[in-house]
Amino acid sequence: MMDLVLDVLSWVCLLGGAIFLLIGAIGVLRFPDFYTRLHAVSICDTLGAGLVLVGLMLQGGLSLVTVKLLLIFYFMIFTGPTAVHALAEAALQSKLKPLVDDREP
Amino acid sequence: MFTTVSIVILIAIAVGLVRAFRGPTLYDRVLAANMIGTLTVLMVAVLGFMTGRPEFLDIALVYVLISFVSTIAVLRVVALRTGSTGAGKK
Amino acid sequence: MSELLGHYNYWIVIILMMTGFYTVIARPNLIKKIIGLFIFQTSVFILFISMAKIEGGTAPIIEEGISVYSNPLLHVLILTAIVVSLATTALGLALVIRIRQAYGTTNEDDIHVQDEED
Amino acid sequence: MEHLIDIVLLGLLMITGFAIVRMRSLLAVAMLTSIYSLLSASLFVVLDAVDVALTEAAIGAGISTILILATVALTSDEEKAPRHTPLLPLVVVIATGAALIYGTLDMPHYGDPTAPVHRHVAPTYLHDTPGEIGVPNVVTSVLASYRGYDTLGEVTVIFTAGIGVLALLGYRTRRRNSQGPGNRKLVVLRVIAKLFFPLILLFALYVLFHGDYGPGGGFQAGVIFATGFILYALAFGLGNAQRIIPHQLLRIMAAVGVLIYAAVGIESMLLGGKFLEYRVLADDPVTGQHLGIMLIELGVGITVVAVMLIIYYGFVSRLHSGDM
Repeated sequence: MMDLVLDVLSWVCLLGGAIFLLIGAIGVLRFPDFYTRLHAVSICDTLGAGLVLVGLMLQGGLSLVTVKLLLIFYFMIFTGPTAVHALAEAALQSKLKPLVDDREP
Repeated sequence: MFTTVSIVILIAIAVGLVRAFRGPTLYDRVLAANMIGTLTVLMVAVLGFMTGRPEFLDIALVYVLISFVSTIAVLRVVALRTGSTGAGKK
Repeated sequence: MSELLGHYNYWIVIILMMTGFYTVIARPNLIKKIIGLFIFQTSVFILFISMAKIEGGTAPIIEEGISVYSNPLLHVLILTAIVVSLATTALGLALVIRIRQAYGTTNEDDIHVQDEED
Repeated sequence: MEHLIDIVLLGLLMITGFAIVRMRSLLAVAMLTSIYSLLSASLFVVLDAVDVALTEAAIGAGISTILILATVALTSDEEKAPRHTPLLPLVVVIATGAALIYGTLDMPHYGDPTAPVHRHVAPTYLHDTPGEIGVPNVVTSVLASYRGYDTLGEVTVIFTAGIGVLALLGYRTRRRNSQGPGNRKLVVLRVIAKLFFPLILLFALYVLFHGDYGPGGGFQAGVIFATGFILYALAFGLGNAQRIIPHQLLRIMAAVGVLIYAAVGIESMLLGGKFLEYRVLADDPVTGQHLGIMLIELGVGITVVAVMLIIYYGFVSRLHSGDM
């Protein structure tokens, strides 16, 4: 019974992660300018990746595999935002202008 | 189920590649490379489970670190260039 | 169909190899040439690793209950080749930097022109 | 399913290769090269070559990209169009490619277990490793023990490359870190770098000493260790990184690594074995093998760290501001 619950939970997490990865990918393709695309990538980096990793952890059970997955998770939640932040900073620094909607409301 | 996830990851990698080809700025390409790095990590992790030998997650760990460090390095080098010549906008 | 699938890896490897080769011989920019060399090297790695794969096999780390492993010898050869490829790439790039210092350009055509003027 | 992933990844690699050739901006090409490396590294995982994947990711996607970028930053970004129409090269390339493809038709199919390459020494290695060497990772046992001579040669090649880069680029020590105006922008990066720097070094040691049991070994560990220092240099400036691990020390380390390797070989000769025959190193042959592999992996690791950092310092110390 417990196994079944864990399995179902892990499938839900994996599927959710996959959906968020897909949403992020579509955003990267479709958004109009660099700064908006950053948002899309952030979804992949944090929510998508996080959910997939949690799903895998539930599959792994209590073992070294889960510890390594936790470590990957830990690295990812720090590196993803830092990299995106550095990117935005560098782009601003190089005077890349954000796309602004200047139509009258 | 792992199959579904890995297909989704492959699609996302392909989309990231499209972004890397189209640009238009260098930062878009760096962004795409960073995203592909993340996706590769997930791909390796899922593949480990798919082939039934998930203990090779060390590779995924290395990928996380390397893709982070190389993104930062790219940005620092580009910042140095823009500081000196004003190039690198396109 | 099985012919196609059986040789697909090798064909892609050859296309990649030729892409790298073309970059090396046709592009005048020295950095681009080194990147072409890098593509060429990677295609050779993929060729070897494709040959090492055995259908239904797994990574050559011995474990109870697994009997088919992929070929470890080719993995060893490529592992060291990758490190050596970095060594050659680094040396090549260092040479490019020095050539740029001496000639003020990384374009092969311009370098030839300067050499002829001397 | 693995076939499908293999096919898709190879297709993506091919497209990336074409894009690299076509693109004119060299910075963009450098980014694509990094993506190309990552893709080929994941392909290696699909093809069961976990050790190779680890190495390719650390070297191809990490250090190679940084070196190419640094070179582009030191030279020029735009590539000029070739002066001649590339007709002759195109003909040569197509002819060579056609000949090679004709050659593949005689090759055994992908994944064929009866291919000649699997019939020679590889089965012996797989069969004998548990009894003779006692380490589960056959790649490590072949690399360090059965083919130890080769690896000694490779380490020497790395060492030579380090000397070559040193001779070509020299080095410039930075006594003081420039506290330029841009430094306040690095706060986030510095916090993260402080957090990660020890973890990366620890992980490199894990990869080094766990190489007998899982993917890993001296080459990979060396590169990861160097990556840790590169992160530190990126966040705190090259000057500060050189205070931790100065250039003189690196040059000594590069030589010491090779010497450790060769010394293990000579030690085993003195103990009555052949060159690099580890089983004489301890009373029990298997323990001796373990000890020998451990020592030479350590030597490889030390040389690789030193040479990677020599190369990195050599390239980056030429960039003007010296902030990284």
